[in-house]
Formats: sequence, C-alpha cells, structure tokens
Amino acid sequence: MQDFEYVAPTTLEEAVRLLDGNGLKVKALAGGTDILVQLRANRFQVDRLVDIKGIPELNQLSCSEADGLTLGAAVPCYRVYEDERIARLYPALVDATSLIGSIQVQSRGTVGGNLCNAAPSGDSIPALIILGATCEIAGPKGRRTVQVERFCTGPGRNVLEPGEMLVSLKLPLPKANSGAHFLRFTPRKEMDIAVVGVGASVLLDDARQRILSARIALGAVAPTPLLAREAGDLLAGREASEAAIEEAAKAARAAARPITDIRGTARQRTHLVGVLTKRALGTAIARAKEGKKP
Amino acid sequence: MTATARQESKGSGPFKVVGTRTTRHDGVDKVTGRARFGADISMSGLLHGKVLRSPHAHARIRSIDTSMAEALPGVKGVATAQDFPIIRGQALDFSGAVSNARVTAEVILAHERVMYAGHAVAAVAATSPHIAEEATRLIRVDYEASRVERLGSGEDTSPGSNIASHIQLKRGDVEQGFGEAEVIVERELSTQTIHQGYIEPFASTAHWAPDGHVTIWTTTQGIFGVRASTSAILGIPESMVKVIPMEVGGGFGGKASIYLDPVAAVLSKKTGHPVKMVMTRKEVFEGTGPGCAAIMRVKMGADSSGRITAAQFWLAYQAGAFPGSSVSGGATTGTGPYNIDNFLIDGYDVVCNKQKTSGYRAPGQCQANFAIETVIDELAERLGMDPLELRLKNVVKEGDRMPTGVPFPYIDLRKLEETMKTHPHYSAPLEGPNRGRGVAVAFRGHGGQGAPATMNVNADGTISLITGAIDLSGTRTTVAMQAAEVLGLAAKDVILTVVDTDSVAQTGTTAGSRVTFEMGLAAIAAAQEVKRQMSARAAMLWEVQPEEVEFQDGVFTCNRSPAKRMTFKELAGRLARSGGPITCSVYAPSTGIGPSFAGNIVDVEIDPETGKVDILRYTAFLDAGQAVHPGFVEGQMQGATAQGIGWALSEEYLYTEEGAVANTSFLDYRTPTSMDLPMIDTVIIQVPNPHHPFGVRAVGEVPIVPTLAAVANAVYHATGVRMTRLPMSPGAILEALEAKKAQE
Amino acid sequence: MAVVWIPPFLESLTGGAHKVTVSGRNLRQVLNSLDTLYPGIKDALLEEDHIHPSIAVVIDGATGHLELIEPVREESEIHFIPAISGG
Amino acid sequence: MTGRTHVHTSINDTDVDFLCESRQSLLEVLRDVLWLFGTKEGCNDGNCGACTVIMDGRIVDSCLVLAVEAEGKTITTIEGIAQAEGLHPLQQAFLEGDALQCGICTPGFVLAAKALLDREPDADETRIRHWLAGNLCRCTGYDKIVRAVLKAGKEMREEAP
Repeated sequence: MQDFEYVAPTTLEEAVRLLDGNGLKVKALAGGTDILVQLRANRFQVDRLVDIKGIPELNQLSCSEADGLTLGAAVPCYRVYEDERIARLYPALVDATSLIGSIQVQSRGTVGGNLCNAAPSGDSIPALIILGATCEIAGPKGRRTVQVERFCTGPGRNVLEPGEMLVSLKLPLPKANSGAHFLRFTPRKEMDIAVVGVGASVLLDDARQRILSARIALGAVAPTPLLAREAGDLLAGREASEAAIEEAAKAARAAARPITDIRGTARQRTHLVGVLTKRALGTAIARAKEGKKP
Repeated sequence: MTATARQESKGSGPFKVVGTRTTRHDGVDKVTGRARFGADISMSGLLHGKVLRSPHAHARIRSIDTSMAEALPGVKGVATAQDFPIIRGQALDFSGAVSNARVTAEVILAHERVMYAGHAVAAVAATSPHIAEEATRLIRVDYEASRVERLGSGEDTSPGSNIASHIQLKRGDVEQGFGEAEVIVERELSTQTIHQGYIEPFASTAHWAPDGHVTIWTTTQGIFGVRASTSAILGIPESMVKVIPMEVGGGFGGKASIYLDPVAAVLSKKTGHPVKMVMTRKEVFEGTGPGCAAIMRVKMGADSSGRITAAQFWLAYQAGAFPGSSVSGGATTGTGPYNIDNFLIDGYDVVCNKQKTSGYRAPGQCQANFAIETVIDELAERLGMDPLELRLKNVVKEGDRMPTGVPFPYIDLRKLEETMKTHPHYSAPLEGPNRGRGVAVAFRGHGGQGAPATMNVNADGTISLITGAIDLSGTRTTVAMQAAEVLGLAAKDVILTVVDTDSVAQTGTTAGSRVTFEMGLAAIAAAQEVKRQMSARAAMLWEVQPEEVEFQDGVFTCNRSPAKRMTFKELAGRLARSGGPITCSVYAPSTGIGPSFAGNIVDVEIDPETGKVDILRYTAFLDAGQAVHPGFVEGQMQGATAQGIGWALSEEYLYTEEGAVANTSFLDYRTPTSMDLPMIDTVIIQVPNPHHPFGVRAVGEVPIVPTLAAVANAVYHATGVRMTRLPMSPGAILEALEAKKAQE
Repeated sequence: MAVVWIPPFLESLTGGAHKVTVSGRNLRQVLNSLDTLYPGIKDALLEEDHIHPSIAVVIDGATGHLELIEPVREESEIHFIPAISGG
Repeated sequence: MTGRTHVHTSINDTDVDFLCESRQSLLEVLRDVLWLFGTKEGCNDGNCGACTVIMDGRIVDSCLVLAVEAEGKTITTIEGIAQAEGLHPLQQAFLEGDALQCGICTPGFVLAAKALLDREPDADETRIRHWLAGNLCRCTGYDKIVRAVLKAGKEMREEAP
C-alpha cells in the first residue's frame, strides 16, 4: 500500500476543505472496514485519508418519537443495534447492522460508510431505503439532501461530488401500525456477502388487516441497491394475504436485474428475490401487527 | 442449539499416563500469546521480502526488468529464478519427477514459463513490507501468453495428452462380477480444488551469514525437508543450512511443501541482511498448493444378498501445473473398507494450468471415498437394505486384502460399524420435513518411516526429550506421555522440545498421521534405554548386579534387599556424582502404522426454497487404537469433520475465464464459522494396534475421509436428490431440486 | 520361496501372471530372480539402482526402507504398490 | 511523503508511545514496532479474527484499524490478559478443555470471548457461536472452544460477587 496523508479534522468545515483535494486523491475514513481492505488490494490509491470520526456532528445518534432518527455518518453499527430506542422503532435497521461483517467489524464499520461504499450488496442500504431515509450531505457549496435510494449511482459510486461528505442519515418516525424487516441470503450463516438482500416495510390500516402502503428494496441484484417501487405499490389497499405477498414477490423478481458472479447466478438471485421478498414481507407484517395499538 | 455433553471414550489399558487428559505442553504459551509462529520473529537489520506473481495462467517469460524496482528507495535486493543455481541453464525434466528439488525450485520461482496465475516470478527485499510490495509492482515482466489448460479432466488418454501418469489396480474379473450382480449403480462424481485453510500464512526468515552458513526460521511440517530442498536449490551442502522450526499455525498437509525459504535465503545473500517473508492471504490461496480436484466414475454391483460382486473406478485427479496429484491415495483405498473379489481401478494424474497441488489431510482419499460411499448408499437403497447393514455385509477383516493386495493386519471394522448401528443417533427420529440422515465409513492406509529421539535425564528427575518432529496439534504432549508411561513419571515431567536441524538426527516430515505413533515408538525406546541405564546406575550405587534392580511405578528397588529403594527422582539427583548424566539417542524403525477406520452419522435440514443445508447433528466415530490423549483425539475428529463439512458444502476454488483464482480471501473461500456447525459428538473405539506397545493407531487424517459422503448422503435422504458434485452449495442444490421438480 | 505380487502395469512382462514365486534372501536377489524369469522387470521397478520414487515396496505388510537390501524371508509376500504422495 | 506520526496509547495498562506511517495498521505496529507478537495476522482483511484486540472496550480486527487511529485509545492484547496471579479463567478453560490445537487463532478467540463474557457472562451456546463467528479456527471444529467459553462464563459468574 502506498503511504498517504492522514488527517483527523474536528469540524465539518475543516473536513470539507480537506476532502476537496485540489487534484489529490482524497477519501473519507470512517470505520475503515471497507476502505483499508480496498487499499490493500490496490483497488485504488489515495493521497489523503480524512478521518471524520472526530467531528461531533457525525457521531450524533438521536432517536425520539418526536423527530425520528438522526444517525451521524460515523456512528458504528454496534451503537445502532445496541440502542433500545432504535431496536423498538427501527428493528429493520437492527436486522441489517447486526449482519454486517463480524462483531469486530461492527465495532468499527458504520452505516454511513456502508452506504458511501455503495456496494450493490451493502446490507444497510435496502433497510435505509424501506425506512425512507434521507442523506444529509455537506460540501464546499453548502448542504443538500438526497433520498437514500438515489444516493448510490453504481458499484462503488455515489452522488458525492469532490469535497462533499455524508454528514448524517435522517429516518422519519415509523407510523403506527407499520413494520419492517431486512434479511439476506448467504451460503454461510455469518461472515458473508449477500447473494441477495431484501428489505420490506408495510403500513397497515387500523384494523391491521389491509396494507395501506409498502416499500420493498433489493440488494445485490442490480448495480445499486434498488427500490422495487412497483412491487411495494401494488400492495397498497390489499389485504395482507398470501396472494398479495406472492404478487409482490413476483413484481420484485421482475424488478431485479442481477448478474452472474462468483457469489451466485442471475437465475439463483432472481429466484431468491422472490423467496426473500415473501419472507421479508411476512416478518414486516407480523411486526406491524405486534406493535402496540395507537 | 444446545450444548450436548456426549463425549464418549471407552476402554483404556492399564495405563497411568496414556489415556488421560493431561494439559498440553504448549498450551500456556499458546493461550498467553507467547508461542512464536512463523512470522513472530524480529532481529536487528531485518529486511522484508515480497513476491511478484504472474497474472497469467500460462505464459512464456520473455524478459524480466527489475531496474525500476531496484531504484526505489528502501529496496535492497531483487531475486529471480536466475539466482537459483539448480535452475540456471538446466531444463526441467519431468520423467518420473513426481516431486524433486528441481520441480520445487520451478514452483518457488518460475524460470522460463509461468504455469499458473499466482506463480511466483520475482522477489524483492526492502526496509519495510510496504516498500517491498510497492517495488514488486515496478518489476516489468514481458510475457508471451500461451494456451491455458484448465480442465485437467483426464478425458484424453492419448500420448501427448495432459495425463502425467496412470496407476492401475485390479483383482478378479469385473465383467464376471457385474454378471453376478442383481443391482448395478453407476455414477460420475466430482470435487473441486480446495485449500487446507490453515490460519497462519506461510512465513520464513533467512539469514545468509558472511561465512556461508544459512539459518532459516520457518513454519513447516518438516525442517529436514526444508533443509534438503533449500540446499539443493541453492547448490550448497546441507550442513551449511540450519532450519529452526517455529510453531505452525495449521498445516494439514499444505506446509509439507516449501515456497519461501530458498527465496528468503537468496535475498539475504544478496543484501547481507536477514530477510523475512510473510505471505498475504491472497498469496496463500493463489501461490501455495491446494488439495486437488477430481473427476470419478464409479460402477458397483451387488447381488440380492448385498454382497458386492464387482467394482470399477476411473479416477482423474488434477495435479495442477506439475505432476504429482494425490491420485495414488485415492486409487490405493479405492475399494473403500469393503472386501471385493472383482475390481478394476484406474487412476490418472492430470496436469493443467492451476496451482501445483499439495497434500491435504488424507490426500486423495476423501475424493475417492465421496464417490464410493455415495454409490454404496445408492446400492443399499436399491437393494432395500439398511446402509450400515450393507456395509457390514461386505466389511473388511484381518487377512482380507487392500486394493494393493497387501493384507489387512489386525483390525476390527465390524466393531466400529456395529457401534455406529447401535448408537442412539442412528435410531433417533428425524423430526420435521426436509431432514435427512447420512452415514459413511472410511479407511486410510498409512506408511511409516521410523523416527529418532534423544533423551536426557535432568537432575530433578524430569526428562528432556528432543525430537525433530514438528508438532502440529499436540504431539509434544502425546509423545511425552508415552515416555512418561514407561518411566513412571507424570506427563509434565517429560519436557519435549522440537529442535533445529543441527541438533537432532534426520527426522521425517509430520505427515501421514505418523508422529504420535512413530515418534511415540522412539520415545518409548529412548525411555526403555534410560530405564536400563538408570537401573545399571542404581545397581552400581547399591553395589549389586543390574539384573537385581527392578523398576516399577517410578521406583527402583533391589530384589535382594528390600531396604534398597530409590525413586526415579532421587536417583536422578545422584547421577552427577555417580558417573555423570544419563543420556541416549535412539532410532526406532517403523513397525507399521497400519490402516485406520472412521465413520460418520449426520443429520441435515435443507431449506427447499434457498437450497441451504443446515447441519443439525453430527456424530463422528473413530477407531483410535489406544487413544493416547482422548481430548486430542476428539479434537482431531471434530476438526477433521469441520473441514469435511466445509469441503462438502461451501469450499472450492473459483477460477476466472483466464484461469486466475477468483476467490482469494476467507470471505469467498468459505471455511465454516462457529455459526455453521453444531457440536460434533465423538465416539472413540479402541481396537489395539498390535504394532505398537500401547496399541496406538493413527488418528489425524482418517476422520475427514467419510465426511463428504456422509453429508451428501444426508442431503439425498432429505431431498431425494443425489448431489454428485461438491461443494453442495445452495445454488447447486437449488438447481438440482428444480431439475427434479421438472422431471416429476 | 517368496511370493511376489505383480502390479498390473508389469503384467505384460510376466505374461499376465499375478503372482510369481521366486527365490532370494533380500530384495535385490528377488529382483534378479524375477528379471531372469521376466527380463525387463528390474528396469521397470528401478531408477539408477533405487526403487522408483513412485513405487513403494511392502514386504509382509510393512513398507520397506532398506531398498534393495531389504531382507526377504522364505515365506515372504512382496508387493510393489503406488507410493502415496502429492496433493 | 508524510513522515511519521507520534501516537500515544495505553496498551495492556501501560502508556505506550510510538511512531508510525499512516499506512501502517494497528496490527503491524503491535507486531513489528512493539514486538507484541501475540496478536496474529491470518488474512489482513477482517475475515479471520486472528488479530482481534480490545480497543476502548470493543473487539476490533487490528488489521482494520490504522495505527494513527489508536491515538488516545486503550488497547488490550493477549499479552495483557493473564495476571501475575495466573491465567484468566478463559485461558484456563481453553487449556483444560483442549480448546486449541495449532494455537494461531487462540489469542483472537480469547480476546473476543473475554469481551463477550465481560458483558454477558451468561451467554449461551447460540450467543457464543454468533459472537465468535468473526474468528476462524481450522483445527477444532469450534466444539471445544464453545464449551470452554461456556465453562469460563460459568466460573466467572460464580466468582463474581
């Protein structure tokens, strides 16, 4: 690995300035669990790493029934899944963050980093999509907000311009009678990369029989994690029945655009999208029904 | 999952030390991080070496330009194959060369051709590993790509094909045997290239002193093999090379081959500094010898009583880029643990542009056993027989002949199979759908080569036992225990040290499950010699005849006068002033390790929607002969089972279109994690080996052999699908289930 | 007289005989006797006066390590089997 | 191009200062600079857990931490587990339960298990297997490791006031 400059700014402004490398190859460093591996594998080189963990705003984790969840970009996975409020309000986020790598990796790896790494298989991304997360971005031109499903633009690519950085993720408060779930399929039970990942969220009516709206997001079946909008939309107004779930799974399969690689064939992935969509919806609906009645 | 406490171990001889669960000698060092492994070494002036590897699976090297690398600040030296005297100006002659120093040199640094992607081409020594690695990327190699042979299928048997050699074993008349059969099953099965998966990468540090002495600190299964290869490759006498063994962080056959030691030595010579080389995990996967892939065609027939009337095996094993696959291991155990009158076994060693394969736990036997035990399971089904009953019907007994014609010595496989059949696991109900149970049985033959040992009596009554046999998994303890048994001492009082090549007689590589058996024989012989000398010393002190001295339970007595009594420790304390210390060196020739037997029962559950296999319950059976340390024997069984399960379900080399390994990390080369396995129950039976005074048999390798087929048979019984290609990955099972559904 | 089991690859030299009874008190003498009966068999088994590295000699169930001076008893049974090797 | 950075840490209850290049991992510095060879390298990409250390109370793969990131951190390596009075109950349980063979993965397992038992001394088999999934062992099949952790947990519960 070529040596590089390591800087650890303590303010956003400083970080933004350092990230704009004026021709230097600069990357932000949060947990480092992806970037250090990629650097060692010579997938790319950097002249400067900007460690963003020292910036207070990026370590923010606030979760309340008033404002929903604000998740700083440098918050490691364990802080997410060990947070009782998050576990109660956003169990799908716990599903995803507790799957990323090992306990060791979860001590360091962040949801923000998982998103910025923009792997098609990134486990937290479908979960963020179904939960309606938005990305708070800071840069030389100021702040902007991007829907999480628009953040990734290709394998390893995202919307961040030079000098821009992800500051935090904002997740709206889940509505009453809603539930969500993320799951993935891997050959091993842990320490693996998703062959397919699926997240699903549903909002039920007050009787908890009918689906008012649903979102389904897919991982590892397209160049980026994918919001399967039609698959979710067709559930709106339907009974939470097996037939409806089956149809949504079919639509999700149609939305998938998988490739064949060493982790799975396109055919297997398409099949798994159907299987996992049904399972994800099943658990999401069950969770929606479990919650306390408003 | 619940922790089951089913750790059975039955029967033990009238022993005091052998058969107990004593604390391992290397344990405290290992749990405190003090044990020094291959890479755990530093010294003043140390440089770091890195290897440049070929991106091509097959190419001619037109030229290598190292000038830019040499110009990088911090770089102190660069080496290529031209620095190996054995290579300079010599063509490679494959005639009969299964493995020799010339081939080893060619693997270590490619000469005129690179034969696989990952083949080492050049090496750099620099002041830091980072600089050395940067420098390798500045070396310009001009390659001329050649045709890549990736299949190694053994289909083409014509002269000039890629078959390096052919083995044939036969008995009786197979055509006649098949004529007598009521049921005939024919299958083609295959396994893929797999890796030993040791956690410690290869590491070697070498210092070439100005006086020409080369010292090597390395992680290896055999220091004398490293010495022989290194001296031959470097063209210097063996006496100029001293190899110091470090702890070995897993070998499983893989670390019987050498890759770094001569390179580190050459770099040290060129730079005048000690040079340390440590492989990355990627290098381990692409640059070291994996276990070989195999294609196997099996045809077996049985009559209505279940007697196997004939068997035919066609085995093609991929050797990789140089001849020498483990097909001999498969062929010589090809008929499995069955007594078959008519068989024909053809084994082919096939070369192709992949890594030169190396040994992996029971080399060649797992593949062949997967084939035969799958077909046996199918025969049992077709005959409507219980699979263990069919095995018992054809079980080999003492005096029956192995496929090689060599008769089986004293064995009792029937006892092992009866134990399996009556074990509660075998009759436990399989609760729930998509579940299945599989069984398989295996035998492995062992060679033997003898072993030397040196023993000294310390003044405090302890023993120092010195050997050159690398301890991979606890043999310091199991060998010391055997000496302690003879001398009436506690295991901890025999301090066994594995020393360097200058300090002990030439000792064989730790391979073939031989150390506890053969080094045990040497330790017993040394202990008996010490006992003889100690008795003589007691006789001298007591002024009696040596034959009047008796030794029992650690106490010397004189049978003429009961008052004369000395413990071993008391006598040891008097040695210095009664003629000096007692020491001896012995060489114990091999008495024949003999064959070993193992069996498995496994329950699986399949997720029919994803194809994922979950191992629900596992019971491993082994005839250990006398288990020297039952805890270690269980450990061998459990570790072997885990490796076998990985092989069966998730492990394989994946190659790109161009022939490079596509999964060079533990992320995509999926060895099982703790989440993927249940507790692995063990049942040790003990049929004493008549060729060892305590009845010890070999236990290290045979436990992996039945695992592949046991899991595959369980998958069949859960799904109705015969999986004939390993690994049985979720994708593969899913496809097979779909194909079955389409047929129905 | 010792019994030598002829491996399949040498059966062409022995005219298909699987077992041959020959005299000899060590392996060298046995091989000489064999070679007198079936010329060429020694060349097939040896490489420069050593047993070919791909072959292991098993006498009475034990792998030999003395090569050509390995003792052979009157009633010995001798096998030439593929050496276990490789990956 | 960047020279070396001065880093101040606490390792095994001792203040430790070192100089490092930015590209050096904590694992490299522990081993090559501080000669704490008990922390092992198995894969250098976060997939085997052999280099596990405890940093500010959490287990991390030291290969995935830059040494410069250790500034101000408190680190425990395998060398800091045994006390003057003897082995840690986990080390004792590994030793007595034959929970190691080659030993290369052992330091990582001991540290990972310690971090678990310090938080959850009553962790059951499933929890232990899940927690240790980031530590590969190729020798034992995990059976005896899991049993050793269960046993140590029981002992630690009994010892606790």
